[in-house]
Amino acid sequence: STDESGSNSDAENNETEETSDENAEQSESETTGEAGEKLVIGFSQVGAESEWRTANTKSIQNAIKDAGHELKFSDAQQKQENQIKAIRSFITQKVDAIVFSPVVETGFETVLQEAKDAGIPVFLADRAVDVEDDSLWVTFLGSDFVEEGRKAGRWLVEEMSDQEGPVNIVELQGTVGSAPAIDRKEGFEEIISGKDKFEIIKSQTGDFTRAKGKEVMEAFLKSEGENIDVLYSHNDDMAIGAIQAIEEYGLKPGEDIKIIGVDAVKGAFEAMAAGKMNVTIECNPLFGPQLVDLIERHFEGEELDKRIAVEESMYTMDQAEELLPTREY
Amino acid sequence: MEHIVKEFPGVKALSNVQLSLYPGEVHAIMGENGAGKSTLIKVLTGVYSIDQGDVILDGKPVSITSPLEAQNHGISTVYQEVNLCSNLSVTENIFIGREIKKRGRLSWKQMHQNAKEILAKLQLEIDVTKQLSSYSVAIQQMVAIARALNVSAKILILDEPTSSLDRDEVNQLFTVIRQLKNEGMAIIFVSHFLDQIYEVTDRLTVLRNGEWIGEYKTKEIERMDLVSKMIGKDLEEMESVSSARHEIEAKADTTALLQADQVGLAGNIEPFDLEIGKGEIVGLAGLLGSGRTELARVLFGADKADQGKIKINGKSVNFSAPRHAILNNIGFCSENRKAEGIIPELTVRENMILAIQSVYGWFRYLSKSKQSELANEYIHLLNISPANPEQLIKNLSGGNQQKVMLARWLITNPDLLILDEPTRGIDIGAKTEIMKLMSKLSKEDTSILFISSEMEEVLRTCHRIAVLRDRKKVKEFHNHEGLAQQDVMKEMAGGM
Amino acid sequence: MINRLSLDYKQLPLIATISLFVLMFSFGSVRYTGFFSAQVFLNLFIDNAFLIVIAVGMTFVIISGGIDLSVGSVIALTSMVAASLTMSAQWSPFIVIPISLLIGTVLGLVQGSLIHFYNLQPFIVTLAGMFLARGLSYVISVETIAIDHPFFSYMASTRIPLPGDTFISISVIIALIIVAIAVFIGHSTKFGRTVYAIGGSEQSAMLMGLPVGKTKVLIYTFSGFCASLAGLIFTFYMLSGYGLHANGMELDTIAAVVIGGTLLTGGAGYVAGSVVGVLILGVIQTIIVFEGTLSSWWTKIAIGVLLLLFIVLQRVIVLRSEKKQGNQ
Amino acid sequence: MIQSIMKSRLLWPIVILILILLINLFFDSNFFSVEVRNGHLTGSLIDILNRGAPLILISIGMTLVIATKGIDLSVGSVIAMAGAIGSMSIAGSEGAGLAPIFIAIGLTLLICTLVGGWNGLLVSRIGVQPIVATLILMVAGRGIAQLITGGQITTVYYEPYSFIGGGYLFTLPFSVFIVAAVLILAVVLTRKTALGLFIESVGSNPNASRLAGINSKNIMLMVYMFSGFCAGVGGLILSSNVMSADGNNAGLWFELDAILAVVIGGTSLMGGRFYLIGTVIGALIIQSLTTTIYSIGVPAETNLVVKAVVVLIVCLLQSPEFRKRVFGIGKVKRKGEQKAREGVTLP
Ligand SMILES: Nc1ncnc2c1ncn2[C@@H]1O[C@H](COP(=O)(O)OP(=O)(O)OP(=O)(O)O)[C@@H](O)[C@H]1O
Ligand SMILES: Nc1ncnc2c1ncn2[C@@H]1O[C@H](COP(=O)(O)OP(=O)(O)OP(=O)(O)O)[C@@H](O)[C@H]1O
Ligand SMILES: [Mg+2]
Ligand SMILES: [Mg+2]
Repeated sequence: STDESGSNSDAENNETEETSDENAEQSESETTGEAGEKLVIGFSQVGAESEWRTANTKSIQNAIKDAGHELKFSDAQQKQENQIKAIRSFITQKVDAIVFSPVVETGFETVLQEAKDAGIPVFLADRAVDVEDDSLWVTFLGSDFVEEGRKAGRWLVEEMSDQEGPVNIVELQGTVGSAPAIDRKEGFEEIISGKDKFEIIKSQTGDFTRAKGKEVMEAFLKSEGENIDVLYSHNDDMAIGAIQAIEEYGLKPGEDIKIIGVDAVKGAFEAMAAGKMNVTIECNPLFGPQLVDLIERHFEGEELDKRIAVEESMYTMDQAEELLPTREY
Repeated sequence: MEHIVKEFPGVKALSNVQLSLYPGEVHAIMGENGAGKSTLIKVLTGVYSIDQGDVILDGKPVSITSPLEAQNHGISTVYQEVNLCSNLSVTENIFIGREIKKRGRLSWKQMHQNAKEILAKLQLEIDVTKQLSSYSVAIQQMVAIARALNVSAKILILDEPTSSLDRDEVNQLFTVIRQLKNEGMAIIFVSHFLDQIYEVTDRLTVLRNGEWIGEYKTKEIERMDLVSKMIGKDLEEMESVSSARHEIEAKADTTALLQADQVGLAGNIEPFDLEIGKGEIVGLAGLLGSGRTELARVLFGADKADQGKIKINGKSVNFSAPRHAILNNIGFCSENRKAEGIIPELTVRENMILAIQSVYGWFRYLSKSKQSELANEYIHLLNISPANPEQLIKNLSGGNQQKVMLARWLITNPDLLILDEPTRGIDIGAKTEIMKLMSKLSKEDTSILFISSEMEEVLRTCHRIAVLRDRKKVKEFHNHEGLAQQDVMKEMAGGM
Repeated sequence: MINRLSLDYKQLPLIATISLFVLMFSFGSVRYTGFFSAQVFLNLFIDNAFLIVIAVGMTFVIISGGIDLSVGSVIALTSMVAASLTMSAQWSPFIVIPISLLIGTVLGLVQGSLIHFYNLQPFIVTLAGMFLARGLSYVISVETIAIDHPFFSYMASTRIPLPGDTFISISVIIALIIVAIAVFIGHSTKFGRTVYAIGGSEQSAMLMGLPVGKTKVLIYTFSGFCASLAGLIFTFYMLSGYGLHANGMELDTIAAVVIGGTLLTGGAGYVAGSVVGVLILGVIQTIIVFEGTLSSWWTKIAIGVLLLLFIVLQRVIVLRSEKKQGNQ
Repeated sequence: MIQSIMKSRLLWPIVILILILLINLFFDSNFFSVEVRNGHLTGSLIDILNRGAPLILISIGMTLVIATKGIDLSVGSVIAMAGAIGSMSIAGSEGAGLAPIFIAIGLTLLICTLVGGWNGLLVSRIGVQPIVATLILMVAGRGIAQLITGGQITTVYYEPYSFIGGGYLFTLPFSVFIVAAVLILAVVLTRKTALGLFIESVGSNPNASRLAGINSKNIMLMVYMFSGFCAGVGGLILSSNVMSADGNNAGLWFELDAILAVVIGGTSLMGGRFYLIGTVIGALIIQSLTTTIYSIGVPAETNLVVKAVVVLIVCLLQSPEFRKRVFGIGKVKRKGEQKAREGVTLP
């Protein structure tokens, strides 16, 4: 299958030549191309560290292809240096637009500057970058992790309103230092910090994976046992792992321990449908079409706001049943 | 050095040993294998710490805690075994630690130049820029000596420097030693060759398994009672040694066991014919680097011959690896026991049974009891000390390690046994044992290909002698009464 | 004659590596438009300056028969310290930089001492070092700290123009200087040769009266220094400190060094080789980016395959010519 | 008796293991308590055994590889592959009898063993340095795993699969029996046959071993295959444990933990002598450390620091020099001596 991909990319190369040539003139005099013109879009993805990410990649890739643009995809294997290299080479390849989901918010100044100098518009997907000069990118389309944390918190407060405390919460953090982990923690704490009936009694990282989630939850149960009331997990996978741990421990997930997840992946819906999980805050990866639309609008010369949110909601146990078939990731 | 005591777990290597050394003398340390010679030297040069006793240098007591300090005290040492870095060039091995600098950077040109000169003193002309590993043990030993000579030291220590050298190299070494001696250097010399001892040394200290036996003027002590002092019993074996030669009655109509027909390996050994009869002992004579080892290795399949064919018992075989040779009942005891012989991490027992076990294959495992039985048998036969089969072999003395290597192959009782310098670093007692063993084996129809740098040994034991020169087999002698050493020597040197 | 031959023989892996690098680069050039340009080549240096620097330190460690797993984490720690001191503590770079450099150096010194004095296995000691360094950078902060300071920005964005409107960064210069120094140390200083000797046989080196202990400690100290220098370069490159920086980079480094023809068993290798090794990894990365169609998993597989191709080719070349060596 | 224990190299690992467990006791009074809950023996110790199973298995394989002076970095990826193969080959066979699971297991172990063999070939036949040879699969293996699962985390709904990692037999976790089986297999193969001897001799001096007629190439091939096999088993346990396959994260960084376990167990990375039981204890130490960190509520960001400190203490306690210097047992032996004793030969 390698040579196969080889051949078709050969085909593409010829096209690249033309497009990049045209584009060369373009970038001289910042004239944005007229609508429907075929663009070469470089897309640098973080990696494939989770189901969510894979779904996100698929969505963006398909959206770009379906819109008839040419895609140059590069996977950074979760390494920022790779991502920077990728963007650099997009620049040397003279693509028309660059889309990328930063591994971290920081450290892209230099390369973004290079992109700007080369007159290539940059679109941020899923994660923002913190850079003073916001002229370095066109717009940032993605979810707000802190907000997700808040949603989780609000749901809990709501849910527990009639119950008098104390409510003991255990938290499964994402990979230490990763943006979602930090923000979702922050948002959640922001909400519950006020109410003193809520207390986070244990918090440990589960690296966003089921296996770790399960292992850590086991340890929690060992030391805290029955008096855990709520599990707040930074993503659904860890929650699913934890659910298994809880069952093996002999408690009823969803009843004895309320379970909050983030992402709204298919697995979560299955769990909720089975009554083992209470709520999952959606973090929608399927914004490919929305993104492509933005890109095209940019090239039609439209001014875009710097921050565009993805439409997202929150799903609870009772909705799970009928939604389950519709979930595609 | 006074009242030196050194213990290792289990063994008391040195107990109350003393040694006094004066400028301008060559002092020999004598003793059987495992007597404690090397240990004494290692204690003196700070490799081992001293348990008791003290070292007095120029009247004041010194504590030497590392070979580095020893050098700074003007003690330059050649340890037993080649202890050089075979990944470095010859030059570096000679100069490392005391490099020649020019403007802050090492000047290789200069060093290569000097290296050549130093080696020339030992009449060795080799490409000094080559890796040491590309040279034979003998060469490596010469380089080690060259390194030791290169410093202006007060004391020069040589632990069995001649064990794998040929006559000529030894002579060269001795001329250098005498010269240094006259320059007032004090020299410690360890060797198992009595002739050499009597040739160069002025005084000698005798050790017997760790005990200090006595100190004598070389001229004043008779060979016989020197030996008996070393071994601790008068030995009539010596007679049998000197008479050994008469034992070889030319084997009548030996049927050929091995026939090599134009076997050769480009770059190593020119195509040669060689026939070894059942129970025949064939010796290989040649100067250093003449290709004896190569020839042996090719026969054994250690290096795959790139031409010619080998027949065993008439049917032709093709050895692409030692394993094949071994399965055809051939054994090969390498001259380089450190690199190609011992398995340091394993015990004496395991080292001994390794070959036989590999013949049996991994599935048919010798029972532990059987192993110990074999081990003890050969420990006894070759009187290996310490007589403990569970001792790690790396903790044995050089000679004892060599004996274990022999045992490894004897256990497989092969049809053809290739011995490359088997008597290297072995004491006289054991040597006679081995000589006897060889003739015994040959009586039992085991053939032997024997390589030794000691002409006498070869003449004494072999039925036939093949002479090699410049990696080429040049002549073959039948070892009858009339054959004189000189004839063979001539051929080796180039028949002038 | 023999002389030159034997030299060639020693440097064979190096030569094989270089020629294979050229091969790969030309492969990319014919396959992808825009690949064959001076800038693409220079980017290899710009994007891998830090890797080159650690590889240099690692080369000495490996030649001495050891290994240093801590380098990746030291980069993270250095970047973290540099970032927090500049941003939170508002210190001037001229204090921050020496301090940052000290971190790795000290860690290296400690590791070296542990290895030597208590003769522990390098692998484990440096593994602990790896955990420690990364752990400490989390302790400083789990969040990433963006650096916004004129000096750092200058170091990051300054382009040193070269003929043919190409450019390199300051970091590249630093890296090349380190390489030059290391080559000198390795080939023509006492220390350098002792490193090789220890790699050949530590016991012999000791019996030859070489300062084994001192050298070993120094080796790891040097590697530590290189690591934190690389950390600084990385910080210039990223303009941020982050606990997850350079995750798993120790393996990339070891790979680069070994690919460059250094024996992991010690005793043989060249600093120059390691540099080429880094470039090879860089080219592989670039080729994959230019391919531009590989999914995440195909990327991994492709990297593996290219590595394999390369290593096998290298072996073949070396074996071949070793045979020739024997025959001439 | 006491003497022999004092001398044994297992002493220090065991001591450390006990220390770590005692620390737990300090935080959780009934840490050592083991009771039967709905037919299962439960208790922290059982959990540690259960959780540690994969690591133990992989370390066993790693031990033999390291004994031959080699190293196997690919185990982590092989774990991922095993999980992927296992769960993909079983997907959609809900309700079907037990046949699918045996097919799945057989298939997985076969492939993993072959994968190990691939490493072995690179090392023994082509002569690639182990660390690079296995690095190739370390990188590509994960890719293959993700390729198999299509980058998804594929969930398995086929119940029997959960038995491998989650099942119980005679009130004990099934994984414990698996470990026991593999351990016994390894011990028998290496100690009741000559394999162990050959492995140690190849690791200690390859040249000499070759001249002694040992077929070192096949020995190497074998150990890498075995390592692959162990990783395969471990991978199955891990994936069955969470009833899913995660190509990207399963077994991440396992190789380092495994190597660590081996070395803590007393086997030297320079090859030669190896100690399987030591390895098992080493693995248990690491696992109990992890569990401890989780259960006594160490803040997530300091996990690594704690781990580093413990690892260091472990190594130091095992170093004779350190013990002598600190506890002053006997007089300090000098470096030179130490080296000479370890050095290749002793003239
Ligand atoms: N590191 C060690 N551990 C245990 N025993 C040792 C160690 N080194 C030497 N020995 C023992 O000390 C004794 C003396 O060894 P030494 O090497 O000094 O003998 P030697 O006189 O040099 O013999 P040879 O002539 O064979 O070289 C031997 O019995 C040997 O087994
Ligand atoms: N005088 C020399 N000049 C160059 N190389 C030499 C010389 N002597 C030996 N060598 C190297 O040593 C290697 C081994 O030589 P070899 O051991 O076969 O000769 P030998 O007759 O066995 O001598 P030795 O007495 O050392 O065993 C040869 O391959 C050669 O490269
Ligand atoms: Mg000796
Ligand atoms: Mg020879």
